[in-house]
This record gives sequence, structure tokens and C-alpha cells, in this order.
Amino acid sequence: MEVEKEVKNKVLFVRISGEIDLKEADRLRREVDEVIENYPVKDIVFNLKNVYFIDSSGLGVILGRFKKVRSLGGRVYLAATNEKIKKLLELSGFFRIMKGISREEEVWEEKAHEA
Amino acid sequence: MEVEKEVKNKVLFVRISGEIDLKEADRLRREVDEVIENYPVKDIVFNLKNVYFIDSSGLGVILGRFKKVRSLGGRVYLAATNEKIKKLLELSGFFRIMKGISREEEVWEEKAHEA
Amino acid sequence: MKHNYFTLTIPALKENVGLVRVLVASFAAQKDLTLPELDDIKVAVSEAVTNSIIHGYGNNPGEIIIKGYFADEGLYIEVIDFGKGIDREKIREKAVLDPEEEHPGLGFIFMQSLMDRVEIIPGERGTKVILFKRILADRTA
Amino acid sequence: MKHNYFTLTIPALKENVGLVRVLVASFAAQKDLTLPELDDIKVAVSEAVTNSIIHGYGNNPGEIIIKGYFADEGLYIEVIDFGKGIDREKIREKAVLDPEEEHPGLGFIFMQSLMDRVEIIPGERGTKVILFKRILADRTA
Ligand SMILES: Nc1ncnc2c1ncn2[C@@H]1O[C@H](COP(=O)(O)OP(=O)(O)O)[C@@H](O)[C@H]1O
Ligand SMILES: Nc1ncnc2c1ncn2[C@@H]1O[C@H](COP(=O)(O)OP(=O)(O)O)[C@@H](O)[C@H]1O
Repeated sequence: MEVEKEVKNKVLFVRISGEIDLKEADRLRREVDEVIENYPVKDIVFNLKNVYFIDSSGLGVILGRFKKVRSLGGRVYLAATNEKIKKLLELSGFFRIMKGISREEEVWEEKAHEA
Repeated sequence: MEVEKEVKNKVLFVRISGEIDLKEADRLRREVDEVIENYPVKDIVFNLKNVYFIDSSGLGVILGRFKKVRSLGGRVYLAATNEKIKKLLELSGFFRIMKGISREEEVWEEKAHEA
Repeated sequence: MKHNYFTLTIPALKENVGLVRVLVASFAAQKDLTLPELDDIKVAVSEAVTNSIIHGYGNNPGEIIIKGYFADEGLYIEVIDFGKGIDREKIREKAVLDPEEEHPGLGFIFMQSLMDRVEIIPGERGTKVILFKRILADRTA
Repeated sequence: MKHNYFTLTIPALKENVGLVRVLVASFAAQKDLTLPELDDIKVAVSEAVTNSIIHGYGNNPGEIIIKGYFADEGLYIEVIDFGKGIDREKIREKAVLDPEEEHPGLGFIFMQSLMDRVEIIPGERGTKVILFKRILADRTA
């Protein structure tokens, strides 16, 4: 698993590639929380386009971050295009509480609508 | 393992891709022998450029074909560029009895020299 | 193909979840399964092994046994641990959208959605989970 | 990384040589080995398992056990069969360039060239081959 992070306008972009399973979940949690705690972050975009494997350990980290930002009025967006990843996001019910997008940039449109 | 065969001027070109281990060795032997028995074949070129795994089961098939054509005055050429395959051909001593080439076409030059 | 099977024993370590996935996927690929079917199997097996590590052994040392075999026109995968044992009540009582901690009960939801059958067998010590994926008859050749 | 290991039991079938390669390669990859080193290990393991199938069991049914573990600053792989047993005389007596049949004795030549140590242990029944590959100290982290 490789993780790249970027904050723009209070939106944290987390770009992940590779596999996210039990072995990687702790590191992903730590990396994201470190940014949340040290920078002004309201919303998070998880870019999962280059993730080729994820299971409930990885999804658990995303859900935990969702709870964190939600308590401060923030939202979580999931950028996923791979069918197998989307199937799991569907099954887990994530798409009911987080917004699926196909390109990171869509987050700005979404936020404009909300505003 | 995928095998493609072609006969040109009594030279049989055997182009192999994938893995050649115990599971595939029988089929490779059968496919090559079928051509040798039904067409006028003097020399063989094994093109191993797209082989990403070979072990002694696969090399045993090549050695067996070498013996067959040698008894009729033929030769065997090995087209290999991948370092890990070349290392095994070196270790096995194959390069001492069969000619290594880097492109299939080199076989015509080699034969011109011999003539 | 003759009757094939495997039995793998590993310590309950995080880095072995991926190891099991790789083995199970190449074993399953000996039959004619589609890539999405192989992906389903990988996720389900990952969930069962993860559960043995974090719930069965609570991240403490222990051994996990994984068995695979083809029978009843499909693939069986068994994941066995000798940990604290499973409390059936705990399964599914958790709601996905109001997660307690970071284990929202997705493991069995995934196993059940992605496989054709899931059996949970509490052992004398520990837990056995049996996963079954049907392989369409005309593709078992 | 904590002490890791695996034990795999499979029937002596041709299609399982590749299965063992895949498992051993992903196990070995938990340490920091180079790709050429992983390739060496794959070939050596392939040879040992192939020998158990064709020589140990003479292509008849039987079981093979493969064990892997990290110790002595390296990787050990054991391949164990319960077949007809090995006749030490037969090893290396064959000349590579004058092959008898299609088994020119390359198996042990490859194992010995590609690994740092090879031990052949005739058992009461069958054969155990132990392969060892050193992992450079500054890369075991
Ligand atoms: N191997 C196991 N040993 C003991 N308890 C288990 C095991 N597998 C699952 N459980 C129990 O079943 C519950 C539900 O598991 P699961 O659906 O995978 O969700 P999660 O892992 O997110 O809690 C776990 O929280 C745990 O209490
Ligand atoms: N597992 C085994 N059980 C019995 N005999 C074996 C086993 N492995 C190797 N041998 C014997 O050792 C010989 C040399 O093996 P090897 O170097 O792999 O060459 P090859 O397989 O080409 O004969 C074999 O021909 C066989 O007689």
C-alpha cells in the first residue's frame, strides 16, 4: 500500500494504491489521523482508483474517519472506478452515508451544491 | 504456457510464452514431436523470450528434442534474452551444445556460416 | 483433474492474511473461475483469516489452519483457529452504519454476500468457518 | 516481524508445483529479497517438489509437505515426501550432456547452484530436502 495525502481548501485528499488489508490498516489510520490532527481538515476524499484489494479492515479505517469528520460537520467522498471495489462499497452500505464520485474534482461541484 | 509452431526451410520455430514446469512439459513435448514427425524438420529454434519461468522439466523437453534432431545431423538454437532464463541455460550447460541467439532471424546467418 | 486439496498452517500474524489470499487464489484458479469470482473468494478468505487473528486470538500468538478442496461442484475453504471461540449472538447484531469501534460487522456480511454458503462452527476450542463457492458445472472440466 | 513460518500439505499432483512456487515466493517476499533471489528460490523449490512427484512417488498418489521458516539469517524451505526414498548414488552420477531419458540430473544442480545450502535427508520412508537461502543481514529488517 502506498498513501499520498494533500489538503486543499480544507479537503483532505487521500490517494491510496495497492492492497489495504489488516496488515496495512493501522498505517493508513495513522497517516490519515496525523493530517486530520495537524491541519484544518473538514472533508475527506478517499481516492481508491488504484486500490486493487480492500477488505473490511481497510473499510473500517474509512468508516472511522467518516465518524471523525462527521462529528465536525464534514463529509467523506469515495473516488472509485474499479467494479470490484465499488461492489464492496455497495455491499457495505458506504454509498448510503458517503458520496461516490468518479473523479476527485467532482468534490468541488458537490460542495458547491451543498453550499 | 502457450506454444506457437512454424516450419520454414526445414527449421522448426517453437515460440513459447508463460511457464514451463512439470505440468506443461508433457504437452510441450507432444506438440513439438508431432511437428517433427509430420514435417521435414532438420533444426529447431526454441524462442524462450516470453517464457517467465522454466525449470528442469521444461529444459528436459528441450534436451530430448536436441537429441532427436542431432541424430539426424540437425541443430538446436535457443533464442533467449531474459537474464533469469539465460542463467539457467548457462548453469545447465545447454549453451555448450546448443547455440544461443538473441533474435530468431540469426538462425539464418548461423546456418550460412555452417554451410 | 484428480481430486486436489491443501492444508496450510500459519501463525496468526497480520502479514499472513495476504499469504493466504495468494495461495487460495492460485488454488481456486486451477478450476475455471472468472476473475470476479476469484476476487470474491479472496475477500471472503481475507475476512475469515482476519477474524481469527483479531477476534479468535485477540492479536495474541496462535495458529490458523486453512484447508481448501473441491467437492459438491464447488470450492470449499475452511479457516480454523483455536482461539477464544465465537459468540454467535455477536454476529449481525451490529449495525453497519452505526459502527462500534472500527469493526462494523462487515466480515460476515462480505463472506455471506460473496460466497454461496458460509458455515460457522464453534469448536471445543476456537472457531471453524467454512466457505463454499459453487463452480458452474460446465466450467469444472 | 515476529517469527513467521508455514506448513503446507498437498497431494503429489503436477498442478501443485506452481501452487507451491506461488506460496513460497510470497512467503519469501515478506523479507527484503531481490527479484533474482526470489527467482532462484522458485526454481529450486520447483525442482524439489517435482522430484517428490516423479521420483519419490513415481507419479503415483502421495502427499508432500512443504515447510518454510526464517532462521539463521535466511530462509529455509523443506520439501518432504513419503515415497520410495532417495538413492544418494544416483545424484550427480548422471552427466548433464549425455542425458539418459529426459531427466538429466539438472534438479540438484539447480538447487545447489541457486541456493546457499542443500541438504538431502533420506527418511525412514521417503525423502526430505532442505533448501537454505541466506538473506543479507542489512536487508532482514
Ligand atoms: N474467529 C473468531 N473467533 C471469535 N470470534 C469471532 C471470530 N470471527 C468472528 N467473531 C465474532 O463475530 C463478530 C462479527 O464478525 P465480523 O462480521 O467479521 O465483523 P467484525 O470483524 O467487523 O466485528 C466479531 O466482532 C467477533 O465478536
Ligand atoms: N524425492 C525423491 N525421491 C526419490 N528419489 C529422488 C528424489 N529426488 C531425487 N531423487 C533421485 O535423484 C536423482 C537426481 O535428481 P535430479 O538432480 O533432480 O535430476 P533428475 O530429476 O533430472 O533425475 C533422480 O533421478 C532420482 O533418482
